[in-house]
Formats: sequence, C-alpha cells, structure tokens
Amino acid sequence: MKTKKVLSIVLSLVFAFVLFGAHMLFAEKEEERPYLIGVSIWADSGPLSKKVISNLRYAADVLGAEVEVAVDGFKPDNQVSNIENLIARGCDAVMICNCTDAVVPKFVKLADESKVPLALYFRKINDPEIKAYAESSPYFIGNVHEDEVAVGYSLGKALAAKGCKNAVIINYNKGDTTAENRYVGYKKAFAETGINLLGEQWDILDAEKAANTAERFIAAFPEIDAIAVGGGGGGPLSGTIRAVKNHNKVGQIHITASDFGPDIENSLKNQEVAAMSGGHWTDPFFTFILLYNYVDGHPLSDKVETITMQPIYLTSVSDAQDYTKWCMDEPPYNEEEIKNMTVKHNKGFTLSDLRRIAAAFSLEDVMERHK
Amino acid sequence: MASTNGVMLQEEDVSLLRVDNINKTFVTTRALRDVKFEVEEGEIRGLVGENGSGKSTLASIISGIIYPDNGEMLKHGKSYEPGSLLDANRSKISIVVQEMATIDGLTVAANLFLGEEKLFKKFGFLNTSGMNKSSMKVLQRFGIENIKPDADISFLSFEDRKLVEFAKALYVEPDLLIVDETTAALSQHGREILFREIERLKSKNRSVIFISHDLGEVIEHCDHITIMKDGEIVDTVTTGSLKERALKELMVGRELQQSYYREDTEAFYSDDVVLGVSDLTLEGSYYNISFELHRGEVLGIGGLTNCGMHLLGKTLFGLESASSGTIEVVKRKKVITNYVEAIANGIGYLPKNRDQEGLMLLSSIKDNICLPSLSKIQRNTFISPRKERELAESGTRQLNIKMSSINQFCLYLSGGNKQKVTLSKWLVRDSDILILDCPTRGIDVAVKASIYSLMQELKVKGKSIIMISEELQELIGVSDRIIVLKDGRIKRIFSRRKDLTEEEIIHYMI
Amino acid sequence: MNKGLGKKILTVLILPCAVYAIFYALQPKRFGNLQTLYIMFQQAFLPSISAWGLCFVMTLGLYDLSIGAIIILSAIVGTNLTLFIGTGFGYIWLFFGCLATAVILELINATGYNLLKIPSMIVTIGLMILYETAANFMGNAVLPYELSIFGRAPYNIIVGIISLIIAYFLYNRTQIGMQIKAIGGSEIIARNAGVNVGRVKMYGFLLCGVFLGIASFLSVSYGGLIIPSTRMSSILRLFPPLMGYFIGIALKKVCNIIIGVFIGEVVIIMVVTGMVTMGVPTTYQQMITGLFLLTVVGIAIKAKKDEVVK
Amino acid sequence: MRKMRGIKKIIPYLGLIMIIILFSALTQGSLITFRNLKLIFNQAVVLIIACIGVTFVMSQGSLDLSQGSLLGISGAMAATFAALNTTLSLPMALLTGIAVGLINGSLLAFFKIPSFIITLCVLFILRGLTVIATHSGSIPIPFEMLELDSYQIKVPLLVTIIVIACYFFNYTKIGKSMRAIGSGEVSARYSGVPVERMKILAYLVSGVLCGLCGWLNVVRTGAADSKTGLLFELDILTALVLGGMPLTGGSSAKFHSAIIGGLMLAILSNGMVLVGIKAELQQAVKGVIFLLAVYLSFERESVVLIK
Repeated sequence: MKTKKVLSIVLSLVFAFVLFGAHMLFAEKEEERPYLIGVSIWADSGPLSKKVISNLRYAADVLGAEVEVAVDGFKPDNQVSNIENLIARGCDAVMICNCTDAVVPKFVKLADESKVPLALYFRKINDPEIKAYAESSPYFIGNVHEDEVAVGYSLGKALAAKGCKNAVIINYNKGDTTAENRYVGYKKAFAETGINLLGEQWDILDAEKAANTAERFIAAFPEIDAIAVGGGGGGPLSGTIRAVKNHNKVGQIHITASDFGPDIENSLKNQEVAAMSGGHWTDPFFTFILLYNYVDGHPLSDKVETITMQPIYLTSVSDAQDYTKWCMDEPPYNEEEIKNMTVKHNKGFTLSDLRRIAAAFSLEDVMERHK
Repeated sequence: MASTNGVMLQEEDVSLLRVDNINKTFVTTRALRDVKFEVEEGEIRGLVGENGSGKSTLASIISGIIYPDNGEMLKHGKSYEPGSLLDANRSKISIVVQEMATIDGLTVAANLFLGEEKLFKKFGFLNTSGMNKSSMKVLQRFGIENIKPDADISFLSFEDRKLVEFAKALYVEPDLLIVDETTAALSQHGREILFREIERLKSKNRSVIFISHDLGEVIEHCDHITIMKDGEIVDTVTTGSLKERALKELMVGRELQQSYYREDTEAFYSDDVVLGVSDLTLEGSYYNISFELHRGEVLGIGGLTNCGMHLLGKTLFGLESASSGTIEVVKRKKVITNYVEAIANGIGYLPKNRDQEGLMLLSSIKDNICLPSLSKIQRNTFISPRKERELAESGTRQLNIKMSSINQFCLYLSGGNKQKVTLSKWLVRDSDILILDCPTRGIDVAVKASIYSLMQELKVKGKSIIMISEELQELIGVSDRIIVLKDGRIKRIFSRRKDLTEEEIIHYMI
Repeated sequence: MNKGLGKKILTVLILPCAVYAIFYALQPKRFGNLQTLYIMFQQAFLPSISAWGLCFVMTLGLYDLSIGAIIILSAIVGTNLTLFIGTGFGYIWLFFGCLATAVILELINATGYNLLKIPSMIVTIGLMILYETAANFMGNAVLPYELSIFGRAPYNIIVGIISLIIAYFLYNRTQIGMQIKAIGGSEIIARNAGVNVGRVKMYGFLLCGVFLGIASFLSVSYGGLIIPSTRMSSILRLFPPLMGYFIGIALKKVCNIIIGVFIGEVVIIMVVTGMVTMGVPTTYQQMITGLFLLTVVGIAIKAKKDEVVK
Repeated sequence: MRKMRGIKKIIPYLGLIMIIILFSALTQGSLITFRNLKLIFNQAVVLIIACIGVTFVMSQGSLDLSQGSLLGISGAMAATFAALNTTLSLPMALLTGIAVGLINGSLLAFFKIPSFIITLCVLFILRGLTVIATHSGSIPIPFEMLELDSYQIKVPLLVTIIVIACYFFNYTKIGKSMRAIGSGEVSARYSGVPVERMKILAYLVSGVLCGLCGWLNVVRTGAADSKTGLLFELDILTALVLGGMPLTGGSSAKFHSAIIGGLMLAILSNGMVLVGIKAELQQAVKGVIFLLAVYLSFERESVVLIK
C-alpha cells in the first residue's frame, strides 16, 4: 500500500514534468529546413497509391523538399485528424484526396485557422455551395482533377465501337466522386449509343470480389457482351478479366477499365480489354507543384485554381509497351522538367504554363519529351 | 465396536498401493496432512469422511489428476508418480470422479476413448466404426445395453453418462479402481451394475477404493473402511459387525456430538406466519406443495436428491416460476414472482452449488458480501466505499471468516470460508427469511457446527429458516418441523421430538 | 438408422432449398438457369475453405481475427516466390509457398498465444497488424494467367472437394480432431483425461493454417491479383468465412459442422447472387445478409435455460 | 504475487507516460505543446466517449462490435435532420443510439444469442442502413454547425460524461451489478442482480454514447459519409484492451481503461506523424506496442482459462 502511494506520487510528478517542463528542455532553435508538404492518402498499399507516393517523393527529392504521408482510409474522421496532425507536424502545405465534397469546408476551416495552404488532388468540388465556401478562403489553393465524366464517356464509346449491346458496370465505392463521375460518363455514352445497362454493382475493391460479381453477371445475363470496370486500382479489372477468361468469353465480352491492371500488355494483346484509362497518378504531382510554388513564396495565382488533366488511354499493345517504358520505368517528368515548373528555378513560369503542361499530359507527350 | 488400529499387515507382503506422507495445500487450505494409506490386493476399501475431509483430494492424487506437494506413492513396491490420468491408467489405476467427466459434443465412443484415440489409428485416421464397435463391446460387457456408442453424449441422462464414465474406468482393466461418490447419481439398475463389477474385480484379486456418503452401502460392500477427517486419516477399521452409527461417530468425532446440533428437543416458534405457500406446482418436478413458515421457525425439507426439493427452493426465491400456486410474504401481503422481489421482501437464498451459483469467485469478498445489500447502503444512488467496507467487515467479523483482507478474491478461500461468505451476504442484508439449500455441503466439521449455532441464533432473533438438506441427521438435529418429499409430493410433516429417528423418516422418503 | 439419416438430409437441405425457391420465384429466368447454380456452387468453396480452417480454431473456443491478413500475406509470398524462382514446377512452388507461409504465420499465432498467455482475440489483432505491414512491404501478388489453372472450373472444384474431404476427416476422424472437440467441450475435463492442451491448441492453429494456405492459393489463382490491405481492413476478409461458420454451428444438430459450413456458404452466396440478379443495390446486400444471418442463428441457437450467454 | 498485481494495475498508466515521454523526446517536445495537446484531445474525445460506453458492456464480459456502423448511422441521422433544423440533429443521433442499444441488448438478454454474433450482424445491417441514409455518398451539414466543434463545448461535455459515467460505474448499484455479471452471471442473479435489465442497460448506455459520438463526429468533419466509422469498433476494442480492460469483464474491469486507452491511441497516431515515422511502418509500431502493453498488463490470475 505504501509503495503504491509513493509510486503514484512519483508518477504524477513525472507526468507533471513531462506536461509542462519537458518541452523547454527539448526546445530547439528554429533552423533552416526543407519545405515539408503533407499528403493524406487513402491507403499506402495498392498500385495506384504506391505510385502516387513514390512519384511525389521523387518530385520532392528533386526540389529539395520533403513529403510526409499519412493514411486516412477514405474515412472523414481520419482525414480531419490527418490534416490536423500534418499541420501539427509543421507541414508547410497540405494536400488531400478528399473522400467527399462535404468534408472540404472542415479542411478549409483547419487550413484557415492554422494558416497553412491546402489543395486537393484527384478531385473537383461538385457542390456549388461548398465550392463557394472553399473559394472564399485565402488558404485554399486549388485542386487538380481529371475529367472523369469524359473518361467514362470515351470508354463507353469504345465499347460501342466494338459493337456491344448489353453492358454491366462494376464500380468501386458508391458515393465516391470519381466513381460517380465515371458512372455518369458511361451512362451518357450508353444512352447515346443505345447500349442497355443490365446491372451495376458497387463497392468492389478487390480482384476476388470482382471475379465473383462478374461470374454472377455472366451466369444470370447470358446476353451480356460488355463489362465496364469503374476503377478500384487494378484489382477489380484483374478479377473481371479472370472471370471472363475462365468462362471462355474472351472476344465475346469486352471490358473497359479505368486504373490499369497489372498485366496491361497481355490483356490488350489477347483482346481481353477493349480500352483502358489510367496513368493519372501524375495528378497529385501537379497539386504538389502548385503547393510548392506557393510555399516557396511565388504563388502561381492569387485565386483558387482548378487544373484539369487527361488520363492516358491505352488501346493497343504498343501503347502498353510504350506506357511501361516511358511512364512506369522512368518518371514522366524528369529532373529538369520538374525544376522548370517552379518559379524558383524558372523565373517566367506561370499558371497557364502549368495548365498547358497538365492538359498536354498523354502518352505521346511523354514520349515526345523523352525520346 | 469393531475398530482395530490399522489392518493387520504381513510385513513381507508388498501392498498394491502405498501412499506415504502425502501433503497437499490449496493456496490457503491444507487439504491433506501426512496421509499414510495402503491398499492390499483383492480388497474393497471404503473411504468415508465428512465433506471436505480430503477424500476426493486423495483420490485425485492417486489417479494423477493433481499432484501432491510432497510425499511418495508406491505401487507394487515400485515408485509411482502419475503425471496425468492417462499415466495412472497405464499403471492400471483408474477413477470414476464425483463431477461430470464426459464432454458434450463428443460421441459416447469418443468420450470412452478420450486420450486413447491412437488405439484406433489407421493410416493416421481414426477408425470410428472400429471405435464404435469396441465401445459397444465394452458397454455390453458391463451390461449396459441401452446406450448407442455413436450418439452424442449430451443427449444422455446423467446416470447414463456416469455409466459411460464407469465403463471407461473399467475398460483399462485396472488393478485399482477408485469410485468417488458416484452411487448417488445412479438408479437401482446402475447400482447393480456397479457392485457386480466391483465384486468381479475383487474376484480377480484386484482392488477398489469406494468413496461414498451412504454409509450403509459402504459397510455392506467394503472389507475395510478408512475414515478421514480434516485432511488426516483418523482410523482404518474392518467392517465385520460394524454399525453405521459407530462409523458416524468416528467420522464426526465424539467430542462434537453433544454440542453439534441444538439442544432443545421440542419444536418452538411463534404463531405468526411469515411465508405462506399454497398449492405450488412445477410440472415434472413437484406438485401441490402447501405449507406455512412461522417466525423463528427452522423448517426442514428432506428427501432424495431428485425429489424436487432443490427446485422448490429456487421457486421460493423466485428463480423458477411455478406452473401454478402462490408464494406470499404474509407480513407485506406480497406475492413473490421473481428473485428481485424476493430479495426486496427479505428473502435470502443460499444455493446448493456454491462455486457456480453462490459466489463470484473472481471477485473480492467485499463485493460478494455487499452485492445483495447495495440498495440498502446506497444514498441517492451513491454507494460510499466506506459504508461498503464497513458492511463487509461487519459480515466477516460476525462469521469469523479467515482471510487476508476483504479485498481478497473468493477463489482462494477454503470451502468453509466460502460458505461463510455466501451466508454472510444475506446476514448483512438482515433477511427475515433464509432459504438454505444444503448449507453444510462440502465444509468441515468446525464450520458446520458454527453454521448450526448461527442458525440457532437467527431463530432466537425471530428469523425464519427453510433448510433443504439431503442429510437426515442434520434435518433431525436442527429443524422444528421436517417436510418429507417424495417424487415431488409432500409425504409427511414431522414435528421436532426427542425420539425422532432416521429410519422413521427414510420410510417416507423411499 | 437409414430413416433417421434420410430425415436428417431433408432437414439439412431445407435451408438452401427454401432460399433457392424464394429467389427462383422472384426471378425464374435469371436465377433458374443451371449455370447460375454451378457458379454458386463453385464460389462457395473459397470462403468455405477458410471457414473450415476457422472451425479448428473456433471449436477450441479461440478466435483468429488475423486470417484475412494471413491469406493476403501467404498469397503474396507464394506468388512472388514462384515468380522469383521462375519457370518449371510453378504450381508446386505456388502451392507450397502459400501453404508454408500460412502454416508458419499460424505457428506464430499459436506461439504468441501460448507464450504471451493473453486471449487469442487480442494476440491475433496485434499480429494481424504486423502481417498487414509485412504484406504491404512486399507489394502486390500478380499471378500470370498461365499459372492460374486452379482459378477455374473444374480444377477449383477439385481442390475444393479435396479440401472438404481432408477437413471432414481431420475434424471427425483423427485423434487431433477428437481432442480439439474435447477441449472445446471442456478444457478442464480434457486436461484431466490426459490431453496435452497446449499442444492441441497449437495443432488447431496449424491446421487452420493449412486451410488458409489452400484458400490463399485458390484466391490468388481466382482473382489473379491480391493487393495488401492495411489499417486492419484485412479483417473484412474474415467475415464471409465467419458467417459460414456461424451457420455451420446453427446446423450442428442436424449435420456435421464441416458440411454445415459449406451449406452455410452456399446459402449466403445464394442470397447475394439472388440479389445481384434482381438488381438489388450492393448496399442492401450487406444489410440483408446481416439480417438473414441473425435470423438463422437466432432461430437455431437455443440456449439452455440457465446457460450463460455472453 | 499480490505485489505483481499491484504493479500490473498501474501498467496502463505507466505505458501512457512512457509513450508521452518517448514521443516528447523524439519530437523535441512538440508533442506536448499546448496546441498539440489540444489537438490530441480533439482527436481522442470521440474515441474516449465511445470507449466509456463500451466499458459498461465489456464489464459484463460481452462485446459490442456494432459501434463502427452505429457511429455512421447516427451521424447520418444527425446530418439528415440538421438539414431540416439544426436543433434536431443531436436528439436524432441520440435516439438512433438508444434504438440500436435496445435492439442489441434485448437480443442478448431475451434471445440469448452470443453478443459477438449479434453485434457483428448489427454491424452489417447498420452499415447498409448508413449507406442508404447517406444516399450512397455523404450529407454535408450546415456550415454554421462547424462552429459547434469547439473546445468550449467538448471539454465540459467530456468532463461531464467522465464524471457521471465514472460515478455510475464505481459508486452505484448499476456499475457494481454490471461487474458482478462479468464475475459470475449466475451468482450475480442469485444475489438479486436483475441480469436481463442490466444487459439491456449496458447496451443502451453504449448506444447513447455512441450516438453522441456520431453527432460529435459529424460536427467535427462537417459531413456524414457512408464510410464514417468503418472499423471504428476495432479502434475501440484496441483502445480498451490497451487501457487494461479484460475481455472477460468482471471485477478487474476498470473505468480508467477507456480514458487511458483512448489517449494512448490518439497520442500514438499523432506522435508517429509528428516524429515522421513512415506511414507504412506506423501500423506495425502500433501493433507491437499493443501486444507488449497487453502482455505486461494482463491479469492472468483473474482468469481461469485464457481463451
């Protein structure tokens, strides 16, 4: 009993010391340090997120900055915590792929409170009210996104070009802005070209579930001749291809997909996939450039800017080979190009230059620059 | 009296089993002290003693279920140190334990050969049909016909499960079989099988240790009887012309005999009725039970284990709901329908199965004692720790519970002290009516005596007690009136008188 | 005897038949064709195999929440091992790579449980996080189509049926199976009867590992790609086998649990497939599956009067 | 042995302090700046409140896995009704919690289905309902409600909840009865504990507090999303176990587990980001600390069989 009392007193003293005294002891002088950009991402596993992280780390390396990654699992509460933590870590700017429009006001509020610039990647804000709220903030820099409706639309058209009549859609998270936009694009294309949408399934994120679902569709709808995979980082595409192959329906059922699967070359060679879009992992890179310039004291614009870029479409084997060679094995923008995108190294760089570069991004563009 | 000090031994003969100076302590209780014990070949040895006298501990040590703290055992003169029940079986010693030792969810055959499955291994797999056949054979050999070896054992009656355990113990062809208080669970048919097999073992020059509370049975079947008390061996006697009463005196210890039970010989209680029970029926258990409990009365309820009296006890406390009939607390004009009401109206209940039902073993003594009284010591929902402590301390002081502190876990208390804690929670609540189901089960003589005197004290204070008991002597010794149940019906009500004998009561029980 | 058996078979089949009949009535054209049935049959094997593994652990009264992480990690190790070693005996490397990894991981689980002496639920949550991290560092498992013959019929059915037979015999006809059931029934009685409880528990985990190995092998063959999950989300892979296991428990009185688990998985897949063919949105599926399971288990599990249910 | 128990009781405290010291040192003190402490508080508050609710359930030896989805659905209800009238949002969230708690509790008490199964099924059902309620997306709340996410509200709220819950858990019949059920349900019943009522009450408390958490969460993030609270139940379980809560419940269930565990998890998450541990490694660090903490603090003598 006595030891316990003594111990608890000692402990509470230690606790008090830690709470109030310790940081004076540890406190250090502010020193020159590289810019730190905080990135909140949905996951640290999976091809898409891995590529995003590695590409950002490469760019940061080139520019002598640092990237701090935090994982949020696409959950609003985690995203808010991540932004708070990243700001507390001392990040000079924060970028996030928001899980939904509705959380943006809170992010903006946090950015305002701590005077840290914030930008979005992969996203545009659909809700006009929220958009207006965000744009009223001086610390919301902007966002970069692909035209996802166009992605869905052009892939849908590609299916029609193959002569498909009856399609189903396998998509990832219901409610996810990107997934919904692609879905809208597909529906638009289907309506225009007279393709029947027989069924749709959402929330499919891994290969096994996709294969299960595709099999069910194939069994229940014998007339099916097209499967559109809305995304999900390659897993669902792989599973869907397997299911079609296992039922010997290659050539009869055409697949389109966003987010490249693991074996793009073969899938295109064997005509398992009609067309696919991907390579949009460069998108966060542009967000990063926006933020870097801002942090460096040379903001590209004093307004909120939205940059639109195009994903890479692959339709043939040679496309796939080129993509692997020029985009995967090497960074799509080399050191010099990256440096030239900063005002620090390239005095005359403007927002319209960045817009132009982003809009021009395509397989041909990368090959042209690097050949 | 036919007591001789020890069995005559021929020095040159090596006995079948020899237990030397065994000690065993369970955390705080000393279960066995320097026990010396020998069993000869071809002998049926009775082992008797009060509950908690150490019989089962000794049996468990011999059969390898628990290990002694020190001392040694010799079998046929060779050192014998069983590491498990299986080890003991290999040394040809087997046991039928008091508790259930078959496992739900396994078939009869699987239970029979649990731990011995490799006998039926064929290419790594078990030959279940072979296993079923062998078990069929085993069961049939012991005259058990009605049990199917491939049936799930959870569908069997308690008696049949005991018979399976018995067959399991015999199957190893033991030199020494230990039967630990099994007969109570068996019907006439089962008992016949049991004793036939015991005789058969004896005829093959094998031995049996027979542990039972039914002294008549012990005297009838055993050659010698060893009496244990408080973890020590008191004496070993040859049966011969031994009388049950003499044996009992040995067990209890004569000096206690006088002050053991209450001394007055007449029923004495007030005329006020505190609890009225009318026409209580629980289908399949008891029928049309009516009686009245008076202030300051000790009402005994006796009968065979399955006569319905234990369930009746639970019903009186509101734990079971009767099919028809009422229980009324007369003073408050309140009909009891559930246990919360029962407690609120001053009824307390001491269950038979103390460790499962009476105590929270992994809680402190304080928590256990205070639990029913919380509504009494709370003030505007607040329960002050000081009041709790005071209450628990008054309870432990009143019953003189041996413990290190009131924060000690009940798990580490001895049986008697556990029982005191269980009683104490109703005493500190100041309950008017106490229902005690087998209050002296599994506790030693000293605690037993103190519980009897406590009951007397309570009676004088005007509390009323219903005591359900399987021990007739206890019923006769303590009760003002005794209700005898048979097959769930009241057969007779005896009033306290000097010359009431067990025989008289037994007549109505069976 | 035979009559009783026939009755039992009938009772067992009531549940799947009833579910089938409901969906057939609602969607005769889509749901009724043979191919749908065949596919449902095929798809039931994958979760069943994990569920059979789970049986060995859960019968012991233990939990293993890490099985999702184990499946993912074994598939990744197995696949990358195969690709690293290269051509020749690809299937053998793949199969044994998956199997060995799963068994080793379950060995870690068992050792963790036996050594740390803390509840299995806690140990496996902790280890799950570590396995997830390990899997994430190794990257994805991408299995070439040439090596995924076991992802399609009839090969996956063959593996499934072999697993079923192995599971059935291991669970019912071996010493270890008996002892696992005995410990599940009453650990204390089993210990008194000479069963080495620590070792049997370890074997339980290891057997679970064997089935998880097979499951990961089939899983990667089927989908072709396995992406690691992090932040405990691998637990989502636990739920389908767990649900099958619960239905298996619920059917325990009428049929062997190994068969019951398979029937459970078939029924769950039937419910989901039925809803897919009817065009029920995915969101309702989770809900209906949950309700369905609750109803089945609620009806089937009848606790005894004084039984303590926690 | 008794000494060991004494030490084991304070291991959760020790662990908390160790973690604070460790991360303070690693971050050169920036962990314990006032601003960051406020942040940690803000992140921990929802977890702590939810843990407090589950403490009541776990003290009886039952589990509540439905919390994650309950957080989602109560948030969705709050956001939906906030669009009509902001004052409606909190009552609706609480009502949702009450309803779910009642269902969980009654299924356990009257149908005697193991709580693991019930709450797992309810988890699925509620997740589905959440997705439907959020129209498969998210519902924003009026901007002015973001102002409710302030320390002026949260600090008094948390303190009040802790004081009230601690009072009920430690000093009233209710708390004592619940722990008695965990120690031995039959014995507790035979001592007059209304077991069924207590079981329902525990789930009710857990439900209400989780409903409150759902509201707080919506106010904090500004939106109710279909993914809100996904796997939150595991966070709660981890936090409670980290804080020294035994899975078997009973007399060794301690109220402080909820607070210590919740704080520990929040500090770990925050601290690892501050230190700059690679995102991929953060989970592994958490896992090792979790196992270590439970290994050291687990009271083996208060459990007969470790399952």
